[in-house]
Amino acid sequence: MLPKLPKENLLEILRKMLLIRHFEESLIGLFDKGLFRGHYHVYIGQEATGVAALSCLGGGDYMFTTHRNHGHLLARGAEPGRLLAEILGRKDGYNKGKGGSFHTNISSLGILQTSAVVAGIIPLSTGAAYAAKARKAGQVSVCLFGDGALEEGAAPESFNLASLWKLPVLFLCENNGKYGVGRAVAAAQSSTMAAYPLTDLPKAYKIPAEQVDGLDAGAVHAAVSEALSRIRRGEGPRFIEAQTVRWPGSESNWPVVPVPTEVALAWDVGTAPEKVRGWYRECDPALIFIRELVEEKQVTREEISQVDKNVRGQVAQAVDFALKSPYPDLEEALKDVFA
Amino acid sequence: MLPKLPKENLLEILRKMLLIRHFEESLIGLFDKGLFRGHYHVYIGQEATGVAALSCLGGGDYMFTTHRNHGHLLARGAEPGRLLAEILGRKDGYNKGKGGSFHTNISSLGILQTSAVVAGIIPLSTGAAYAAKARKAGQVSVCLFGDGALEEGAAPESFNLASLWKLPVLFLCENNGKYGVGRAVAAAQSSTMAAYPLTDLPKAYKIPAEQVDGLDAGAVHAAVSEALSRIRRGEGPRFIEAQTVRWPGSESNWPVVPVPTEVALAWDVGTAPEKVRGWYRECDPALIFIRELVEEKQVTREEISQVDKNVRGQVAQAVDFALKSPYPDLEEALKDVFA
Amino acid sequence: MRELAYYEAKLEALGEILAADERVHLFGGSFLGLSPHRGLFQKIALAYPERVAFPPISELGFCGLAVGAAMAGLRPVVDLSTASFIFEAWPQVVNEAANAFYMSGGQTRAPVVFHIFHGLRGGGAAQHSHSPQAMLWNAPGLEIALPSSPRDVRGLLKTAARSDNPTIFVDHVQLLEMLGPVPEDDAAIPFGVAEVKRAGSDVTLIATSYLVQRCLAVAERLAREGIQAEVVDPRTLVPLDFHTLMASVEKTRRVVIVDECHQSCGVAAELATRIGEAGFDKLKTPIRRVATLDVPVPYSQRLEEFIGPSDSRISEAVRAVVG
Amino acid sequence: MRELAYYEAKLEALGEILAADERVHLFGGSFLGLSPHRGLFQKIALAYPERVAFPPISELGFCGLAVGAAMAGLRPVVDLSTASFIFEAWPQVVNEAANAFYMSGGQTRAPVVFHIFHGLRGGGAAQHSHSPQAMLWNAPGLEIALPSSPRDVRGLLKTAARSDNPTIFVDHVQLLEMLGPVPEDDAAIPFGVAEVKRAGSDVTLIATSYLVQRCLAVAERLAREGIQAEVVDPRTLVPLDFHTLMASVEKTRRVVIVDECHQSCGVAAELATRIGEAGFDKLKTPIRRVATLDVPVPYSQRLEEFIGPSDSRISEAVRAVVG
Ligand SMILES: Cc1ncc(C[n+]2csc(CCOP(=O)(O)OP(=O)(O)O)c2C)c(N)n1
Ligand SMILES: Cc1ncc(C[n+]2csc(CCOP(=O)(O)OP(=O)(O)O)c2C)c(N)n1
Ligand SMILES: [Mg+2]
Ligand SMILES: [Mg+2]
Repeated sequence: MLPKLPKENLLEILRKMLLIRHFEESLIGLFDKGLFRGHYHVYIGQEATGVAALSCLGGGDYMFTTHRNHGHLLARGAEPGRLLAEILGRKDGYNKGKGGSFHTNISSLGILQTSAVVAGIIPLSTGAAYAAKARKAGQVSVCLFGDGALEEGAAPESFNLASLWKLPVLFLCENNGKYGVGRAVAAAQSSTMAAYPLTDLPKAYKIPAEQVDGLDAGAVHAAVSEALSRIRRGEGPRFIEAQTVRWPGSESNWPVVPVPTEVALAWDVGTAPEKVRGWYRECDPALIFIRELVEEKQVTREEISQVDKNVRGQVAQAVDFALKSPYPDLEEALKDVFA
Repeated sequence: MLPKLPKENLLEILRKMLLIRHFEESLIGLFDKGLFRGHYHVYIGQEATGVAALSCLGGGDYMFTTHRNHGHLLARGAEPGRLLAEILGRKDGYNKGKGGSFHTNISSLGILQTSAVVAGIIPLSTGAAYAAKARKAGQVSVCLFGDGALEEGAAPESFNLASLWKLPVLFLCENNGKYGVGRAVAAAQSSTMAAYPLTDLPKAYKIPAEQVDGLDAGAVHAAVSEALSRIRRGEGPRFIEAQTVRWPGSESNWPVVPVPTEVALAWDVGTAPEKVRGWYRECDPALIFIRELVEEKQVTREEISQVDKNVRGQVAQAVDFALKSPYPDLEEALKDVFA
Repeated sequence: MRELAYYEAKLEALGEILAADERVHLFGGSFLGLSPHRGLFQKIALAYPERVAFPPISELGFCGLAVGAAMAGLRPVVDLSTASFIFEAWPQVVNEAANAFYMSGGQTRAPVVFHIFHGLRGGGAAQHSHSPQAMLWNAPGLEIALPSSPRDVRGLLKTAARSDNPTIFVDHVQLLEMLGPVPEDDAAIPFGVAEVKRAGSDVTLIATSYLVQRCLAVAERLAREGIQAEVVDPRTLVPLDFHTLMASVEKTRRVVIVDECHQSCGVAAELATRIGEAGFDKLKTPIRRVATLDVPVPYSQRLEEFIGPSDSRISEAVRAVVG
Repeated sequence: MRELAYYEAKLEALGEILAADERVHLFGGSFLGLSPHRGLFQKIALAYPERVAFPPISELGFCGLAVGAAMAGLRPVVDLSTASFIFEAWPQVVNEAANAFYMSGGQTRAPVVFHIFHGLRGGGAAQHSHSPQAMLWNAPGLEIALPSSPRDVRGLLKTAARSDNPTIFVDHVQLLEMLGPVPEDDAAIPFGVAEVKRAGSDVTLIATSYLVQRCLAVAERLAREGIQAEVVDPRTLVPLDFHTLMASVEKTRRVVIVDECHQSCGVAAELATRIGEAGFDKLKTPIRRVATLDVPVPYSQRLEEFIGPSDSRISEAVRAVVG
């Protein structure tokens, strides 16, 4: 379903979903060309969750994210050029090239730490919520993490603290494990949890918890905006599990684009290889959103193409910006150890 | 209620409960005389739980315990003299004086590690259960810990592993927090848990969990023997919360004996200071057990006095043994770093 | 100057930092350990009920919470009581707090203080007697302060609370009863300023925390043998005032480093290496370390004393380098 | 002798230890990291389905589980993949496994192996590039092995699996593709036996793990300048074959220690201190350290190389001590 929002907001959600998609697809191309190193994780397939959820935040709210952060940062308003420069280890990156894909953060957007240690941000996010509560300024802390993070003891410890102290924090768990590619030999889940449904764990700590279809921007928007307003009213922490279906491009350890995304795929996935066609037809959140926009006559196909074109232009500019950015000076390595 | 056991077993339970009680009371006296140093924790008030629960174990089973271990060790069959020698840092201690009160362990009794790190043994006990399962020898691993241990992430991580892998482990949580003395200013719980009742946490991981009155040897015996037989049948882990009432002698950080235990207190607590009389009348598991034995005509008052006398003699001998044991040679400090 | 007990000076500093800056919040209440005076902390807890919190036994969770609160603008001071418990919070201390400023390219500050009681406390045995400052020094991004007197605990705690960086505040229960002069004024002690606690010309004794007091006592005894030891206390390891250390080394040309960490890769190893590099031509004898022997800490008193940096081991080492 | 790739030798050893002792169980499957050959591990997993387990992302829980299983008679080998993740398990490694034998007075053995990939892996950034071996050396009770060649990884892994003590097996992803001779026979390499990997008379280069290979490469280049470096690989830090190290030092009288730990309180600090103590009269120049600079590891390639113990920093240090 579509979020209950005016057209301009819907267009903004569309824009951000496509921005993330094209950004990530371009990024994969840059990696394949050897333009950056290391392991990295893309957000394709989860765009509806991140974009709809983060559209509910206010300017002063905090947000914490993980190794799979690019989509969250773009949704929150990161400039794609500076984000890309960071991932390529360039001077103009948000963190001067010192953070990289794992750690890009942007404190001016309330993004205080991006940790690639699984569950590392869960305690941190409760701390930002503690500070928010202490200052009584009505801020909320939103913690976006994967289903795997619930396996770390840091998660239940933090749920306990957040619940006891009624902290204004939203735990937004993105479960991309459905039919996904597992870490275990032949396992079907990215997580390995006896506490299933995952919402059972926060519920044990008396944190209200619900599941939502993470492919459905409207459902995510409704759940998150309701949760945030309750949190802001002082009701304490909440937990939402957004379920998405793992993008087939993440089947290997390094992502591969099965079909470059075209908005036309929303109506015809004929060009996609048969093996992955089902995902594009049924599970691609961007294409689902596009179909809904058109079917509910909110937006025309032409408008969508226009947005897509603009976004592609923006991504091309970002790539250009990032590639032109120099590598940091060597002295930079010795700075910022201490404030 | 009394455990459904023949008289000789009931007498053995009585004997061990009194042994623990007199041992601990003597120990407090030795500390007050400056005969050993450091922080220490006594088991008074929890005797029914430890003795009844551990009477259900078989010879090859594993047991893990914490900073509050004396009662468990004695219940499992430790020689009081060697245990006391350990606590006094003497050569004849079970661990040559290197472990002390926090760490006494006795591998010949299946007691592999006694950890004073809160929750430290919870992962260890799942490991012994893993080994038992791998060897298919029908052994069970029993993990005895306090309610506070559930606040550590090690607990839920271990519950997950035990549940996923169906490990033969019994998690026996001794909740001595009821009306207890807290760590927090004016708090009434030794634990600080939003997951309440505590059984909610293991249940989230699909571990069958129940609460039992830890002052009631019969109830503990019934619950533990049922749990162990199901675990031995391969049904996977189980969790029992035994609830006891904190002994008033633990109100300060170092224990103080309000009234030296006499079996006659079972019928008349008149000698106890008024402030603590209620505990001795209603919450003292040893006195409760004695009353039940007599009321159900299993044992006479005379027989009880005889057991008590024997136990006192045993404790006096243990004190004698421990005090006569020399301190370890200095070279001992350099041994046992590596096997 | 007025004379205060160490625990009084520390408590005063806690009160002062809470009064001076409302961003300061305390987590945990064992700043006085298990000492008989521990009840005095309650005064502070009652004076600032909204700024003193008692967390559950979840070191990883509440240390991480404090780091996050620091990132969001507070100045939390977290009590972990026994230093060994900081191991439970290791990922948050070493891999979140320490890296935050650097990996954000200078954006995210994490001005949190972790308070720990390190070392041989008398019967702590293997699991409660750690001195993790060496391990922590191996994690760049953490400041490390170790007071050794009533004046220093007050002065360093104030600076820790004002620092913009994550700081490990390494205390020792054996110091709590010590008496000493404490100024009335602010008297914050800047980080990175070592102090010569006793002047001497024959040998430089470098120590931190409680061992400074042991070294001072040993130095007095050695003076009666005609050996004048200079006792230098770095007070903070990060930042390190290497200059003052070397000035003493250049004067005495003989060095004993006394340290409660386990010996291998301990604080003494780092100091010895740096002095060995800079003082190669100046040293008359090899640098000696007196550290905790490389065995887990035994419970029994004699054994614990035997493996620790005892007075007798310190004086033997001094005699060996001087003799 | 046959030639194998490092990853092949390692995989062979895993198969051999599983075949030789049914008490060996593996936890985790990233023994080949993210290398293109990682799929080969599946063969082993399929051959021993009951003895290869894939735990959830609960390092504290599953490392503790492995320690407990070891106490109860198994010989678990736990893969933590990136070394930084051992921080999550710190309390179980440093405060349970390391202390078990000692605090039980010699009763409880914990023959567990923890496998980690340490160091600068290229783009790992601040949170995934740790070399925790120095911190671990500061916790008595742990053995620490660091292979640097196909032969060593096979030989040391076998010894680790046979050891009665908790052992940290410190590997490096940059070694996985290396080729080298590997004997056909058992060829377990005893702990505590250093190897002179290259003979030389002008300077002793001490290194472990991947940096042994870097030092060998640098030594070849220096040879063209007329400098003959002796490259000594301790292979295990605990136990340490100090004798072989000192024999080389006494011959060359000049030492450079190359180490991927952060510099302060790193492995190089401990080795330098011990050599400084024992070799005071023998050294002609100060001992030089080439370690990772004391900053969190930056992501960007040039910066990462700049702060690491690069070939150029190694050769500069050698020239400085020789020149
Ligand atoms: C403490 C820790 N252990 C292991 C890893 C390695 N690791 C990186 S991503 C990942 C899987 C995380 O799964 P999930 O949280 O569901 O996130 P997803 O990648 O599915 O978005 C793992 C195990 C890590 N980064 N940190
Ligand atoms: C990791 C860790 N944190 C803190 C402590 C200090 N400590 C010792 S006992 C204790 C309370 C434990 O409560 P509980 O588990 O309920 O056991 P009880 O003493 O009530 O039997 C605490 C916090 C510790 N030993 N280990
Ligand atoms: Mg996932
Ligand atoms: Mg309790």
